Amino acid sequence: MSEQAHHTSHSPLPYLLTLIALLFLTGITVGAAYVDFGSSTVNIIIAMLIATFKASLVALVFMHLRHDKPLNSIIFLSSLIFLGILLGFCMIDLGSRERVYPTGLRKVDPPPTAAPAAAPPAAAPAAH
Amino acid sequence: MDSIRHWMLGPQGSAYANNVDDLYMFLVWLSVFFFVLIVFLTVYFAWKYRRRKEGVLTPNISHNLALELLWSIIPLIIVMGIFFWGFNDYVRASVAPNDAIEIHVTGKKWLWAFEYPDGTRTIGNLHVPVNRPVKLILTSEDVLHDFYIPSMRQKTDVIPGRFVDLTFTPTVPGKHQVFCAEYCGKSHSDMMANLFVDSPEVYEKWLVEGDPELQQMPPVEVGKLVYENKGCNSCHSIDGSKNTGPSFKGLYGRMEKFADGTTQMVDDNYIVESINNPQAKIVAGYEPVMPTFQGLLRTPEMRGIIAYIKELK
Amino acid sequence: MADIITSPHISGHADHHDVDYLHDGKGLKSWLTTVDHKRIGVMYLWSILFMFFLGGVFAMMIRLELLTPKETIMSAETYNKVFTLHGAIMVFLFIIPSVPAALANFVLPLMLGAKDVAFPKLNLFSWYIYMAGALIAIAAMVTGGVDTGWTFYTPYSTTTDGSVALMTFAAFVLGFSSILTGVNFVATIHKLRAPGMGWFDMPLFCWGIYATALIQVLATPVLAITLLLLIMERTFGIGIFDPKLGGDPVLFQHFFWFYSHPAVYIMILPGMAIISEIIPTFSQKTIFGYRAIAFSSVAIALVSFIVWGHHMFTSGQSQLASAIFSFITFFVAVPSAIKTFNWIVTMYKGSVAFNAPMLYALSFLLLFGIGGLTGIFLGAVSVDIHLHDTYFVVAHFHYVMMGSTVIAFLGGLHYWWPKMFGRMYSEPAARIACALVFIGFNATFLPQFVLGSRGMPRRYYNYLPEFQALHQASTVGSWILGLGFLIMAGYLFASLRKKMDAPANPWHSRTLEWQTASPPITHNFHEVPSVGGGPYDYYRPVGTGRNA
Amino acid sequence: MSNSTHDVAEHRFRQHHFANAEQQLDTSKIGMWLFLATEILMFGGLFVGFGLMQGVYPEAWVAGHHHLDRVLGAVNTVFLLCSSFTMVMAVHYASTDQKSKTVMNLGLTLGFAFAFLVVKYFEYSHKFHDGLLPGRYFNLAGIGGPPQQAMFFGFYFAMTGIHGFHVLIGIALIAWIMIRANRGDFSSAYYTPVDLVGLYWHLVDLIWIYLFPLLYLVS
Ligand code: HEA
Ligand code: HEA
Ligand code: HEC
Ligand code: CUA
Ligand SMILES: [Cu+2]
Repeated sequence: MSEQAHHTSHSPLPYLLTLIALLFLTGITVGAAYVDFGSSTVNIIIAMLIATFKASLVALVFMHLRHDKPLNSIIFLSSLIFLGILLGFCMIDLGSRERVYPTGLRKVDPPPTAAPAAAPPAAAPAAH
Repeated sequence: MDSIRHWMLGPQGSAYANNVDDLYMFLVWLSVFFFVLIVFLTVYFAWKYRRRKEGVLTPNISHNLALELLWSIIPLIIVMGIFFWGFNDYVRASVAPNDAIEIHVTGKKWLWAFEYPDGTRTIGNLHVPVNRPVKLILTSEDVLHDFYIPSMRQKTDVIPGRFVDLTFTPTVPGKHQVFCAEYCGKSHSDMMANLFVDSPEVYEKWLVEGDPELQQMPPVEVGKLVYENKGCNSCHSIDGSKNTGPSFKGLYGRMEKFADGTTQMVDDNYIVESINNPQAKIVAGYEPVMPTFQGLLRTPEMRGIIAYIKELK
Repeated sequence: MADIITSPHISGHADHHDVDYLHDGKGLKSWLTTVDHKRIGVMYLWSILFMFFLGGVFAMMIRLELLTPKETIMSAETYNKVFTLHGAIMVFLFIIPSVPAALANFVLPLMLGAKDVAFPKLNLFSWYIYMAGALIAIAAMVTGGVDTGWTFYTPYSTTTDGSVALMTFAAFVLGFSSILTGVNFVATIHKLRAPGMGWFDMPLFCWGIYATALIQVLATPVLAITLLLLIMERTFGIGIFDPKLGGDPVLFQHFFWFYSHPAVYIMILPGMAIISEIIPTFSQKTIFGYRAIAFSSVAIALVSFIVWGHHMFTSGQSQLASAIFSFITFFVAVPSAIKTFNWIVTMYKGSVAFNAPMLYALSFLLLFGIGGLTGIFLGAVSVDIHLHDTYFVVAHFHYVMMGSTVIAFLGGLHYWWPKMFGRMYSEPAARIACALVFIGFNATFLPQFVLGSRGMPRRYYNYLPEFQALHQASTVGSWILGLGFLIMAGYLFASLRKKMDAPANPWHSRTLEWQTASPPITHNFHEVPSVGGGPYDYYRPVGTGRNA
Repeated sequence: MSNSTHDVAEHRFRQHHFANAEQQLDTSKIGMWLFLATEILMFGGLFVGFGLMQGVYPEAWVAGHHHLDRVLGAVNTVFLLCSSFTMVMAVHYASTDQKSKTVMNLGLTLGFAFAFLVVKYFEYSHKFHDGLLPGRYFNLAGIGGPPQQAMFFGFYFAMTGIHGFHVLIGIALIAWIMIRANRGDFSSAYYTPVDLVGLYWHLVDLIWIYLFPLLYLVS
């Protein structure tokens, strides 16, 4: 039997439930943004967790991944994995630079002596 | 063996350079080994089993696990060894000892400026004492550059808005070449500098007095050195051709027209002003890009460059 | 798969296109509106050959300029534009589409026993996008040129004059063409294999292209967004990569190499894929270690995503990151070693013929050996600190791109030329050209390893007199190389005009593309082939398949 | 699903290089998902840049997001979620031969999409008015706070701009299949285009699900 015929077998009710869940979760996200969970990192993590839950609902139900051939889910997930690689390795670099160079990306302290030779003073730190 | 090594890698300037060369030469011989192996096997098989008759059937040799493991595992072990060797040297070379001399380096299109702990500044020439670790603290004023001392086997990108460091312990006195190794535009290939490794006494003396030869030289010669070493040559030609800045040829004594329409005769004072405060008068047809050299030319050097420009008729 | 053992006429309606694809429809319009993968492949082929020629002309200008220090034939500004265009054309317009879009487009569906790729219209569309990208790139060349280097490093690229935004946009557009090709091939390989052809019954070429397509799909979008950000940086100055505004130029390099390192395997994997076809055919022998070669293609593709930082050891990335990237870099050596030795051993007890394609394959083995082993030098951090941005790197990547991929491409071109155009070229001329290219190539780039080790930085218009002798050797080498290509162009064009019809299977290959006419009919096969047996069953007589 | 409609669809829409309709459908789906993967990676690059820079300049990010209107953002989220629902309903009705309901749901989807764009239009014009433009056009003097807000708004316009562009493309696609549905092109035997456009549209929604908290709700 062809895949096309697959959807005929179930009713649209799950779609409606999913919509309700999504709207509900949106409400929670907005609400959570007004609550202080201690640090902004925690807030971001919570918001991202909810967003991921919502995204999974959309992917599994609306985009039919739960009934589809597994290959399609693999393709979808692999795009996320490779994004994770990009993010992860960039974070390794940005996160460990300062230990090596005390004057990392974030703080540019002027050198102990005056600004280097012939430099219009404070060329770089100006932006900070 | 040593002559091959010297021919391939050029002069060494530090003990660390020797370490790097050890690994490099190990890799060369490793590569020679594998290359010869590949060539031998390829040529041998290709020739031994060359086609003698059309349409023959060949044996079905589809795979051999032992062999395949052999040529996976041996390279794996070798490359892991190479990784640790290379990484170990790298880490050791990037930790600066506490007694290192700290010299600030600024790269900009297209010259290198140095500032020593006592406030001395130079352009294009870096002096360091022999056998003392040196820690350069580098930054850039415009785009990426890269401070590269081949004889020390060291280089680092120089990044605007950030300070990076580069450590080496020179052991070989004399002049060493410095290149800019990160592409930075038109005069990228002229953005060089000299590294002078002096004995400690000469270094101390140099900090106070400047180059001793300068004192005995005729001013025109001094001027020529200034022209070549302080970076003037990256923007000013001496043959009359137009570059980033006006040519020095025929400059002295001419009536110069400025962007604001005024004019002035080029004399000693005007040259001094152009060098110390270049933005004061912009020559018509040029961009106001010349950096100030205020405090960078000692009096004999200033006298020299004026004499040199005078000479260039 | 050599054996077409069953021939059920699956297709619902009989097709009457028994004419060969070259004559099925006449005139320019029939080409520009075709959805036949073979015709699209041929259109790609002429396009990329033209771009190779253009990039080659720029290369000859580079070499001529470097004959002497200071000015030889052009000014510094011109030189900087010339090497940028050389790099950008060779990478984005030639080598990335070369094997996949031109050769694989033609032979992949044939090898799979399919009538076409999965999405024929998309295939044509991707050619149009390619042409659009090429036109934009040419527009950028004539409206001011670009002098950033092919790597577009910020903040130089955001501050220099010239048509950087336009060139970046061209690369962006070309990226989409590459993505669409990749999408098409992945879908084709998954769904359009002939009945009976399992994954391990595919020719290895298909595995190589499959691995390539994965990278095209997964890496190229990141390049696209990076280039878009660069364009925005230039037009709006948003400052993500500009330290003056608080941005981080090193981040640009991360984003750039996240694509561009895997991209070098977009270049080499199809080259390796061709070698995996040529060697068994001309040795008339089963490939040694089919699965190992197949899996190592995929392994190289996956590992290639996590080594990009080896281009950035001196960039100011953290030491920790450098350590990790260096470590992972070395793992690519293992699958490469597996392939190299498996190819060599394939010849063992074979019946080796030295036709032009095989000569290219043998050259590949040697040149890839050198190119790959010098990659190991660069992977070792301490040595790379010395060699980074010197001519050693230039020599390394020419050995792998020109010496390996282009050589493999030429091997493939000669291998499939009779299939594509139904004509034989002059074999003696081909051997002479191959020899000239091999000698000229080595003469051009071997001296550059020494130049680089001695400290000669790349992208240098002017150089110290002590480097001149080696530079001159290199320039003279490039003339030999150019001569080889001129001869090649000569006999290939001549073969099209002269009537020397090729047989259907001149090399006695067992893969499916050779089991149909040369040139193939529009729908590739009269009957959908059904397959039983491996692609390289040279140990049994033709027509005695496993299931026969 | 009668055999005859099946055969008709098979005859009309199967391309010659596929053996049967199922193979064609599977292939189209794989192709679409691969394309969606590239979209995710492209947007993902922006997200990664955004996140890394947020790590470097947290204050600027917080300051910048104060100039965004949470309510409008939330309303737009609701619009997109609802449009996803009507889209999936359209696919459902297409797969059960209910032509008029298919067309109606596609129409609703279009309506939500337009509503989204209208809200975006008001947001954008408000931003322009306040000088919250990206990069060098950013009017820091009028706003105050960390200068890297210029970068925040650079990201804001890049992300919402590219997303908005996808909404526009989505509208065109939905309109196109609406016309085709109305013409009676689809049946339970063949509705692949509806299915694929649906997938695309859900992805647009999915990306917004992340954009909304990231841009509007940083704290
Ligand atoms: C086709 C393209 C291609 C390929 C296949 C490769 C293959 C490899 N490359 Fe290369 N590379 C480039 C194209 C390519 N490269 C380009 C274009 C650049 C420069 C870009 C620019 O800056 O403009 C570059 C630059 C580059 C650098 C950065 C240099 C620098 O700028 O400082 C590094 C560093 O690690 C590197 C490493 C490698 C390695 C380890 C491999 C490996 O994959 C090689 C593996 C192969 C082998 C090892 C040989 C076969 C194996 C054996 C014979 C077995 C025995 C081997 C051992 C025991 C070791 N390459
Ligand atoms: C596929 C990639 C590729 C290829 C094939 C080549 C091929 C060549 N390259 Fe280049 N090169 C690059 C990619 C490539 N290059 C890149 C990415 C850079 C870095 C750019 C940068 O720094 O930004 C670079 C940089 C580069 C430099 C360094 C410049 C510098 O740093 O200052 C040099 C110098 O020698 C050089 C030389 C050559 C030469 C002599 C060839 C020769 O092999 C060319 C030979 C080809 C021909 C002579 C064409 C002849 C064709 C015909 C006659 C038509 C044929 C027709 C038919 C077959 C039908 N290249
Ligand atoms: C970065 C490029 C650059 C460097 C390095 C540079 N100059 Fe200049 N120079 C210029 C430009 C551009 C002008 C013309 C515009 C102006 O008057 O400022 C100029 C003008 C001058 C003039 C006035 C010339 C005239 O025609 O009136 C003098 C004198 C001069 N420079 C001397 C020097 C000396 C001495 C040095 C080195 C110690 C030097 N410059 C280094 C770019 C440079
Ligand atoms: Cu400075 Cu190159
Ligand atoms: Cu790489």
